[in-house]
Amino acid sequence: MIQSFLSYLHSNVTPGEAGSLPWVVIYVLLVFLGISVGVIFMNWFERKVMAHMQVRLGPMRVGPMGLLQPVADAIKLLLKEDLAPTGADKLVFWFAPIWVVMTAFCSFIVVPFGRTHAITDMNIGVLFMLGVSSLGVLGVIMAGWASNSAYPLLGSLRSGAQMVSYEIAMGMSVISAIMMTSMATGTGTLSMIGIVQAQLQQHRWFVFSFFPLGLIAMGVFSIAMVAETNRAPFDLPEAESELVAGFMTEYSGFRWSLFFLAEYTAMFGVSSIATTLWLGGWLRPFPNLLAGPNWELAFSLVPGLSVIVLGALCLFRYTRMPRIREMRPEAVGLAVFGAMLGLLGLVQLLPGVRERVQDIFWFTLKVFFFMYLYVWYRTTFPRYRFDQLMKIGWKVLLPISIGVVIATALIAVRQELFALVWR
Amino acid sequence: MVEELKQVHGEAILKAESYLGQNYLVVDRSVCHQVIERLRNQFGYTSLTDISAVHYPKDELPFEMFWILYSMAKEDRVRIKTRFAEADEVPSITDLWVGANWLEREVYDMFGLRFAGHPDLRRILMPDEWTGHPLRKDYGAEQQDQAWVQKNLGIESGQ
Amino acid sequence: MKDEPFYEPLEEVEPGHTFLDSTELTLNMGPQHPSTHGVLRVVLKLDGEKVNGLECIIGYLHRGIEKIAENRTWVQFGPFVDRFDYTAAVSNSLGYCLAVEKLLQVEVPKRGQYLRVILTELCRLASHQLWLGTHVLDIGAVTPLFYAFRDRETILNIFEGYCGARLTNHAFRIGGCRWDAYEGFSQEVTKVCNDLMPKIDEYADLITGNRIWKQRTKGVGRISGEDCIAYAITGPVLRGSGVRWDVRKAQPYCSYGDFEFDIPIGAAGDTFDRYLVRLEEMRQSIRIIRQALEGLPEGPVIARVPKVIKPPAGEAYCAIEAPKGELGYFVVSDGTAQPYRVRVRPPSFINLQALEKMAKGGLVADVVAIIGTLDIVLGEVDR
Amino acid sequence: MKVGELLKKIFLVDLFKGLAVTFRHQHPEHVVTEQYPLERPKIAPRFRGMPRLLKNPDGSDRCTACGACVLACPEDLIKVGSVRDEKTKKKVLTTFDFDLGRCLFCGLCEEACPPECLDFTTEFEMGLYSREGTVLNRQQLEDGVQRKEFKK
Repeated sequence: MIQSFLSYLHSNVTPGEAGSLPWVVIYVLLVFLGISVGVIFMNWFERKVMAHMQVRLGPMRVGPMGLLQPVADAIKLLLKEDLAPTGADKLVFWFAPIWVVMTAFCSFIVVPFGRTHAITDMNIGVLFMLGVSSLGVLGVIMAGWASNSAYPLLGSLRSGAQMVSYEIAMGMSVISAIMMTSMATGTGTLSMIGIVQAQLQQHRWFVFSFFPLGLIAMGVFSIAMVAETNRAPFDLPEAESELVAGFMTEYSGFRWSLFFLAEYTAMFGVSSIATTLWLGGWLRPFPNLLAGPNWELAFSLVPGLSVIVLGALCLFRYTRMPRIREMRPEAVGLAVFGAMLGLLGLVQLLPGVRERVQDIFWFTLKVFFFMYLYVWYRTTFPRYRFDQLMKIGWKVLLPISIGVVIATALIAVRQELFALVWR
Repeated sequence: MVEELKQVHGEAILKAESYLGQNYLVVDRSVCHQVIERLRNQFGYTSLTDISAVHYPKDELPFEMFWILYSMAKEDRVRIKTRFAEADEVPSITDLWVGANWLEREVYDMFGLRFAGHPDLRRILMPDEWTGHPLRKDYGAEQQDQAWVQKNLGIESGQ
Repeated sequence: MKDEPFYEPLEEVEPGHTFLDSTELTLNMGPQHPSTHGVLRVVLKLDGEKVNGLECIIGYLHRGIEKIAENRTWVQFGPFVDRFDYTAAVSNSLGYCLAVEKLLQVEVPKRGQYLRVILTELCRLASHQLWLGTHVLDIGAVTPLFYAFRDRETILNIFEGYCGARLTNHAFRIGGCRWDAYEGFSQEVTKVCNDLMPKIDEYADLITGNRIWKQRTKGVGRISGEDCIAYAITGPVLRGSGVRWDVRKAQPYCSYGDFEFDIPIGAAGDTFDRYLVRLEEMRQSIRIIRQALEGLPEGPVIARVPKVIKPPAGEAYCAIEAPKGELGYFVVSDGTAQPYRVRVRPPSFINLQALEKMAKGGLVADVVAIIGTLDIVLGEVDR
Repeated sequence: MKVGELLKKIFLVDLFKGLAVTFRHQHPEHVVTEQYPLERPKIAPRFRGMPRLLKNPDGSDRCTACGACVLACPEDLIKVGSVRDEKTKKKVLTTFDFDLGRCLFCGLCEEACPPECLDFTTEFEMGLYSREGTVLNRQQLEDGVQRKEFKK
């Protein structure tokens, strides 16, 4: 039992493939925890970035640099009264947020954080992810319907129409990426891990293949995914200036926070699809060009070192803080936080750990690039109107993505085509 | 202009004067709508500025309505005033300016003057069931519809 | 407080009955709603997202200020007028003072007039910035609000320095200005004007060119010039529809005739045009302020008025161009120290009437955009 | 449509322009937040804040209990109590109540005060937990408020 448990450590596959149930459970818990921490961090990150773009400071008071603000908010939300409207369908009302969270987390079953860091590797991974993440709309519609109120209903109707329409453009752009996987080997794959490995074999990320086709496909996907997750400028289902809070209007306290969790998890989910498909997933920069043991070592040190630098920054800020009584908890908190980061960084420099961690580091970095885009869009753009949103989905993104699919296919089979023509 | 109006309406134009450089016409209630219409259509006073009333409780006809019209071509304002008793109905000018709608509703709300031919004469600022018309001189500054407040707000008094 | 709840008992809701039984959805927007700019309540009749009809229900902020006027002296009513349009308190104050000065037949000294012009134009800038921020926020862009408020703050600082309050200033007194400019006033105003010009271009960079903004505003809430006049609309909304009319030009008050400025007009009369008109008005305001600062004469700022103001019996109407439109005061005096009647012509109140016409047939999102573009302040609508 | 405009539209130039503006503003030097109460705003000397009754430098009452402020106040919230001194035949101030809860901070009372004794200070922190405390008596008005200092 223990033998088989430990033997997984030496294997080179995901726990799902290895069939090791205890490790699957551990991975599930780790992913759940990691995503939850990620959501909390993302909350802080979004508020901070938005604040600075809006010439404000953002959260500053709870914890060092306001880092604990989301935690404080979460506690507040848990303690808040849980209200349900009088005419609500109680069962559905209760179930809707759980459903949304469930589907959002389910999609992470196949997300590869590294070569071995996925719960399992499915041969239909991308399909599974798209399918599961689109189930979330069901929860939104349930929430809107069960609230028995006008704003949530309108919000959920919008959400239903919007998510269904953008799914198609999304799927089309995914197809073009999948076609690219068959370039070198001749056989395509839908497995998330397979897609990243295909990028490794072809010596380029799919964004850059068939330039600019890959870029366009990623552009279409990255627009559609914003709409898919109901974020600005496509945040019509929860447009606060029109529908108050859309489908979440009647929710409060813990259930509201579940929606919040689900929204950010879904954002992570679609961003990981985009990262995997076009930005080379867990691959470090230039895995083929800068190969060799020295480069290998240098790149594997980056995650640990960057965490240490972060910790050092915190300690530096601590030394710059004024020594007064009111600021002491904050200062001590910052120092402890910095020390913890430094320790974490040191741990990541250990030989056994650093090879395993670096995949996750690169993956997370790429995902946060998309997260930053999300925040950036949100601060900059006004909101689309419903009919315009539909127009963009059906009349702009869909034709472009279909065009990209056709163009990719034509280029992929160009030799055969030429042969056909010249014969 | 005044001569022309006097020719048409005769005695109904009671006064046509200017005070502090501002022209005003005092007309009889019976002709105020015609006068306003004539000013609008013949003399170019195409814009409506304001409608309101003043309450003189001691006078025989206690309510004085006034309309302020403006001519963009002449860059000139004119005020038409007329006196009413409470029971009298004022002709509505919503057929000339759609925008008179709310202004007349406000006069109805504040003074209780009824407008003949107004499409939708309801209270506008005060609650629909409120009793009393606040801008009348006999309505106290701290007076309120106690029954309404108790019924709808669930408090003893709004003060 | 009574023990039982004052709302309808719950049993009256039939079990299984929902509002969905009807084909038309009645949506109650407000009085508590993020984008009705206060306590406006709009009842929308919706067919899906389409607005089939709507009705404004106002009066939630009714404080009876016109009634209060009849129970105060002329001087004491001064601070109350700030509470009409609290985003442009200086303009309100100016209108009231001009009306009473007309009754008193008092001429304000030139320096006082110029100071008034500077402050009212600053107030127009502040009001337009508030409008810009909230209007853009209604349409979904969060950031311009903060930029607009950051710049508005500098103007409020000038108000604070000049008259000691930031929002409800009570800046002017009957007869002129209470205070002369403080030390460093003209430098600060010049600095604000110089800083503001590039900021307005920055708003334009962020918003004007943006395709989403254009799609959301072009052709939305269209109203023709004739309709505007029929609805008695004034101010930037009227000018957005192509009618070149501004009280400052038509009937110059407070020595506005001394300054050179243009009246921007729109062509299509839609939300986008009104946006451009207001942006241009901000530039013109800066132009006026610069001229007024240059030509600021020396001398007293307040005319000699008696301590207890008793205007001779009579009545006068005085209108100014407030940021929202024509703000008029009709004052009736019976010769005592108390006003007999003070009637305000509130531009927001009258402009709001057109909401029904402009929003009918549009979508829910357009209603929000149109409420924003009408630039209403509920303090003025409800009084 | 001109080619240039079309290209601009295809390459989303307008959107990138907006993105550039928000990106630029991220620099910390643009931050305008004022970290109250660690940082206190600059208050103009003319600011109309907490009212105060000034005394003469020698500690005697400057207020002559004339009641000009009572007459000037639009909200009628000032109550002045006085007794007539037997010897000098002058009014002497006994009580002075100022209801902050209804105050408009219009400054009319300050302007009306003949001995310039009523003064609006630059103190703006007047928040209270109950309505009872809004009525200031003479002692409070003469003492002014003691401010709690915070440092950054």
